[in-house]
Amino acid sequence: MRLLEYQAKQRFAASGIPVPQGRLARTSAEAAAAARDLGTVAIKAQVPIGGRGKAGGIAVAHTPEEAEREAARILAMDIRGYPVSSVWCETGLDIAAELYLGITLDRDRRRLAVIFSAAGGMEIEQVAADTPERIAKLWPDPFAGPHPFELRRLAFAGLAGSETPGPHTPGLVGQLAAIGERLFALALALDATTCEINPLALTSEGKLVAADGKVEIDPNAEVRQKNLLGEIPDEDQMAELGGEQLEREARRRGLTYVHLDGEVGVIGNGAGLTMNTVDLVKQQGGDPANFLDIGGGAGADKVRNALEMVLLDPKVRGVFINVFGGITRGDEVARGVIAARDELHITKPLVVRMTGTMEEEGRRLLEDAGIVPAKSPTEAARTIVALTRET
Amino acid sequence: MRLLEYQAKQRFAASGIPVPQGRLARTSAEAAAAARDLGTVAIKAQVPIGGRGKAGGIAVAHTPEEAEREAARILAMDIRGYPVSSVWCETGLDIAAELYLGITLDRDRRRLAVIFSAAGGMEIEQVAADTPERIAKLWPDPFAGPHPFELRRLAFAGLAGSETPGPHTPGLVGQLAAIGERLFALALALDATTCEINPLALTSEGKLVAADGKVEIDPNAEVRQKNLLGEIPDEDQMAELGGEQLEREARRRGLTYVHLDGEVGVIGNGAGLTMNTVDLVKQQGGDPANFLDIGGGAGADKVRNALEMVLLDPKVRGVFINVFGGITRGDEVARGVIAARDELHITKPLVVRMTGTMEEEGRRLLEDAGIVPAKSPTEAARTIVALTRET
Amino acid sequence: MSVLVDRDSRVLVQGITGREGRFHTGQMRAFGTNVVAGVSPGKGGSDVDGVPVFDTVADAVVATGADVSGVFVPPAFAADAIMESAAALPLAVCITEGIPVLDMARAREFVERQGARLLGPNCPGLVTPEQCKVGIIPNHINVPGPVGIVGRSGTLTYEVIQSLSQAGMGQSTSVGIGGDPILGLGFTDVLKLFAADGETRAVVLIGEIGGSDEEHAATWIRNSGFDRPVVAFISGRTAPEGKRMGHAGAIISGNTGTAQSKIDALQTAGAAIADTIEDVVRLMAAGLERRSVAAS
Amino acid sequence: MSVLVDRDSRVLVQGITGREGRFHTGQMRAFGTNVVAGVSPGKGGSDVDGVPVFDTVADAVVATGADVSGVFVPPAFAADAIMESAAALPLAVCITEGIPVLDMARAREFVERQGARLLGPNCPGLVTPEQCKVGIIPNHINVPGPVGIVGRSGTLTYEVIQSLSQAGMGQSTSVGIGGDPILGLGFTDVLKLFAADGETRAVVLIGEIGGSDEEHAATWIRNSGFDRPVVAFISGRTAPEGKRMGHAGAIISGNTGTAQSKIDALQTAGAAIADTIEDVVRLMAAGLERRSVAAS
Repeated sequence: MRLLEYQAKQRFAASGIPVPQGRLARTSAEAAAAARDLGTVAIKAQVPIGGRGKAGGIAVAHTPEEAEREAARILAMDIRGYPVSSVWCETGLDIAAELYLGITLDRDRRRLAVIFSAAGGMEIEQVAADTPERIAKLWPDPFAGPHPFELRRLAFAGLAGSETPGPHTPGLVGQLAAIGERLFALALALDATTCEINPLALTSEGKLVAADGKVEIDPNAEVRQKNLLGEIPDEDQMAELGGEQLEREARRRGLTYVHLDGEVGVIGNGAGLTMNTVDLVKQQGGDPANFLDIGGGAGADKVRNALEMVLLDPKVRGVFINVFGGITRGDEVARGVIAARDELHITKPLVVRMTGTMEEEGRRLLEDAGIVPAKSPTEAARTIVALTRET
Repeated sequence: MRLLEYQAKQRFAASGIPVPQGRLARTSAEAAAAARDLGTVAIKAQVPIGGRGKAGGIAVAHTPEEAEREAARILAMDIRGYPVSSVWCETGLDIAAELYLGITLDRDRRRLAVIFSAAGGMEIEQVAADTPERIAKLWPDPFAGPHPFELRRLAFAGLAGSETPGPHTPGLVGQLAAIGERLFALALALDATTCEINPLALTSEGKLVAADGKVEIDPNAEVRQKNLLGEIPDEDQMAELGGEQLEREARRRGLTYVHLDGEVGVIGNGAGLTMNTVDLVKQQGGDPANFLDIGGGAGADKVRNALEMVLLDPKVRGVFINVFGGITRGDEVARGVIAARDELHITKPLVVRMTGTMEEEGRRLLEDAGIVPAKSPTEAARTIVALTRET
Repeated sequence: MSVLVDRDSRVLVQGITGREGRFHTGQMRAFGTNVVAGVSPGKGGSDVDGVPVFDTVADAVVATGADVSGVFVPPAFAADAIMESAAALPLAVCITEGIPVLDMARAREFVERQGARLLGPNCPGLVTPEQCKVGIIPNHINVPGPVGIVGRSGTLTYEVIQSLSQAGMGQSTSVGIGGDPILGLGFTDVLKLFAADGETRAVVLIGEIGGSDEEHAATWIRNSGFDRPVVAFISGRTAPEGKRMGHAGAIISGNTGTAQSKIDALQTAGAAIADTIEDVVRLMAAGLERRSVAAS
Repeated sequence: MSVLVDRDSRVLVQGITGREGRFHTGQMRAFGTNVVAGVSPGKGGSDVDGVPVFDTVADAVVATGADVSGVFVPPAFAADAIMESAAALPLAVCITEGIPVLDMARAREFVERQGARLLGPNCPGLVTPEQCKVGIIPNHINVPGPVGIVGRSGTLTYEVIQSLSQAGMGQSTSVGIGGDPILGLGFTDVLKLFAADGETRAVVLIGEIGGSDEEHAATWIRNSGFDRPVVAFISGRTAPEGKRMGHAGAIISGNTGTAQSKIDALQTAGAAIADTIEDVVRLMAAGLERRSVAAS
């Protein structure tokens, strides 16, 4: 789950991280009102993906009329599949320098990493690739969080060699240490796996202000975050992963689904097995329609839900269900497949490969229901590819 | 700084620790109003010391009239030197058992300790002395705080061998773990060196409720707590250390002062040296009036303030100032003593023993001002005792 | 021989009174695992199908000498259960899927400070055939033999075990490390254990896209002079690129994580790369053959 | 010989640009201490009376090889300064008074995990006469010799140093451990260092009411067979009992902490108990005499 820019900035502000003054507008009239109060504003499309500037999703308006016109234009846009339903109207900053401050999960270190550079802005990845010495990193103790001295060291390291701002720009390191501490606490409080300020603007008055904000919430923590955060329950206001309509629907159904645009529906249990099932379909000359992982321990309901989901895609000509039961039980899977076929009146070919826990019970149920289980995954892949070609 | 019961309970409630419903009353009319809203209430004197129950500072009122009468009586009391300026009116609890849960600084372990016992109530210290196996303790990692599993272990250990409530009383261990976690977080947030719920009442419905609360704030953290807590700035509403008027005045002046009720005023730098100075006066047959430690690095102003403070005590017949300069400088001390004598027109004998950092400068200043510095602490003690006898 | 668990392992099940805990306790015992205790706070003193239940892991360890724990606790409480285990015994095997990742960062740190070991979370556990199983790997597919298996994906690991068993190549120990971003034992940790086990004559490594644990394992194989045949199978080669995690993720992870970078690294380290499960079987048969020729 | 610091110590001053830091840097250098660096964030690149100033302790250690830090930083920032020091070098000496005690609990834990040492806070520091002083003990009172001094109260420790020096009994090292509830090195830690130092022929221990560190030291003296004369001086015998900290404090600390309990424990351990500073001098003279007789 990715927060929209304005949601991230509201959290920053509540944590004591300075942000520009701004107002959310869902209509062009609201944008005009915001401009009347705030003066010259930037009008920014609220979509959960990058590149909106290049797509024309950001405009500067000097008058309420201009704000109304630009907001109307942006609110009519669709940016890489995301219709724009709101804009953030924000006062401009007098920016002397663009810095970078980000927190992200580092799998190798098995901790959150804090990253700082004096060379912020859109080219930060290039900076990291070309001049890694300009990127300073810190991996705080997950219980203690970053100590102030560590944040100061990070700040001095990221500013070393920089001219403007330099390491002795008055008040800069103190502000960086304070913002770093608050951003880390916020990442913990939100269960964020990414919490990024880029650019972190240094104004001509020497103040640091978060000019943009990107916050990704750990999907495993969404339940407790929804409880804690109360105010982000509204799905259409929430940022979503993936742009396609089918992926949204899968999300709504609580399924891990990636759209692949082929003809063979794929359902597996476990990400590795499901990816391998996709690979197998390709190896047999087929074109996978999707990746759908029902995860561990799925019951009959989830299997039924998954089958229904896959078949929502009109291009799908048949479905390959590949289950190796460990915590998932064969009998449950079989019951789900049979229920789905009967209740949804599925006529497209289904190939089920099933082994592992409660395998015999599952096979017997399938056979009794007239669905012949495949013997091996490769054979199953060959069969489904052949059947979907025929149709 | 010790919070009053109602202040502690307000903090408990804000942290999610259940407390009885209650209302603060500063007049008997307010107490009557509280009783009209809450029904039968306990009326409890708000003073920062124990033993108020035995002193008659707690009463139960069944009607608003009774509440008014009892509140009027209690508000007129003075409990061990503390005039009662408010009462806490609280609904009664149907108590099935009294437990104990406390957090305190453990110097030996150099951490906060969490203490739990199924045998709470006023006799808890006796329980600790007689049946230590009924007291369970935990010393959480100061960065991580107590882990839920540690709190469960603490709860099961403190309940082991107890009949009612026993370790498998439904919901009890879960409530204890939750309250323990919140109490610890509260202690950290308040910089509390003691944070105690005794009794922690188990109601007949099986709910745990904090029936009393004792919170002591680390004096070294008072500055940042006053900033953080905004709402406890009002000195007369705040609990204070020590009961005597002189000690209050010293507190107002920011001085570490203990009243000893003798005739020789004692000022020293450093607690050890000052205690030893008190000891020396006793050894020479004198009667120390007080203990006043100006601490490390005191300037002339603090010395003047200290002398003025000691002389507020009308019994004081002379003052012994014992300074061994390390971070404290002799010249600063001398300047303070001279300024105090001149501006306050002190005529009572002053004996100054001074050595250490900037000793020569200090001695010269004193001699120039006509105050003869003593050569050794023992000689100084002998001199001041002799001089205060004569007067 | 084997790694991590054997016939002497005394297994405890955290969450034994839950649906999964109870079912898989039965499966583990049917396998022959010595399940000595269960833990379920508040249910101490009862039993589950004859296995005594305790309120805390510490109590269970004192009473039964348990030295491995299988964690079958719901995601919201699992990190705490892992820490409880690590505070009292040397190896926790966490099956639970869906643990918040920052909880795991703390649990992982705690385990390390305790000097304990963690397998998982979100892993199938491990099996030493005919001796001990902790976790959810299906019972009937495991056959004793010379191949050490270590895999990220649970179900794909089952495929490999089953195929090797059917082809007559048994396993010393099969270890599923799990697919979560923050894990206990990684590929390299398990390879080191296999290296110290004389009976493990070859290894299958089952990786997948994401992270860089496969790349680190490749580096270790190259630098340590690990001399046994390694067959590597990487899934996700035709999968689309994952969602980007913003600049921060790119700065931290650079170019690693793709199937190709993993395949390249392992190939450079001398591993045989399998494109299918059938390949794994074929390449492992060849590897074992070569090795027994070299040994004779 | 000496403990903790000697003529090779390379001292850094944290907070060197503050009033106290600057003044006592001058005093330490006048004493002969080799002050190689100062730290003051944001002032890196400047100098204080010729001592180079760095932005971080890590930078200062890399540039100058500093191995002891004197911390003269205001209370709100001192715990962090201690941790910064412990992350980079082996011994921090914290003079600052008034550090919030829960900050210290964390700093103390951090120091321990780093395997570093901390003296203080709220302590006068330490002196090895004619070699090195870190802290604020007055310069002119220290004379080299055979007596190790360890005290809680700073100013009372000065009294003892001065009286012994005037009586011709010099010191190996004088160590002020400080009077705060949470400390780095305690009495026992310093006694162990003295025990390992061949030149320290006798020890003065200066305790006071509160806590139970003196009692623990007595136990250690008894159990370790520490064979050198110990003179103990406990202040606060006529002081009133401290304020009670509620039931919790009583449960944790029991009956320890009074002057009498400390005197009893030390007496039982074989220490000579001094009632006055003059007693300390007399008893130490007798102790040294006895010891040199025994040694001859």
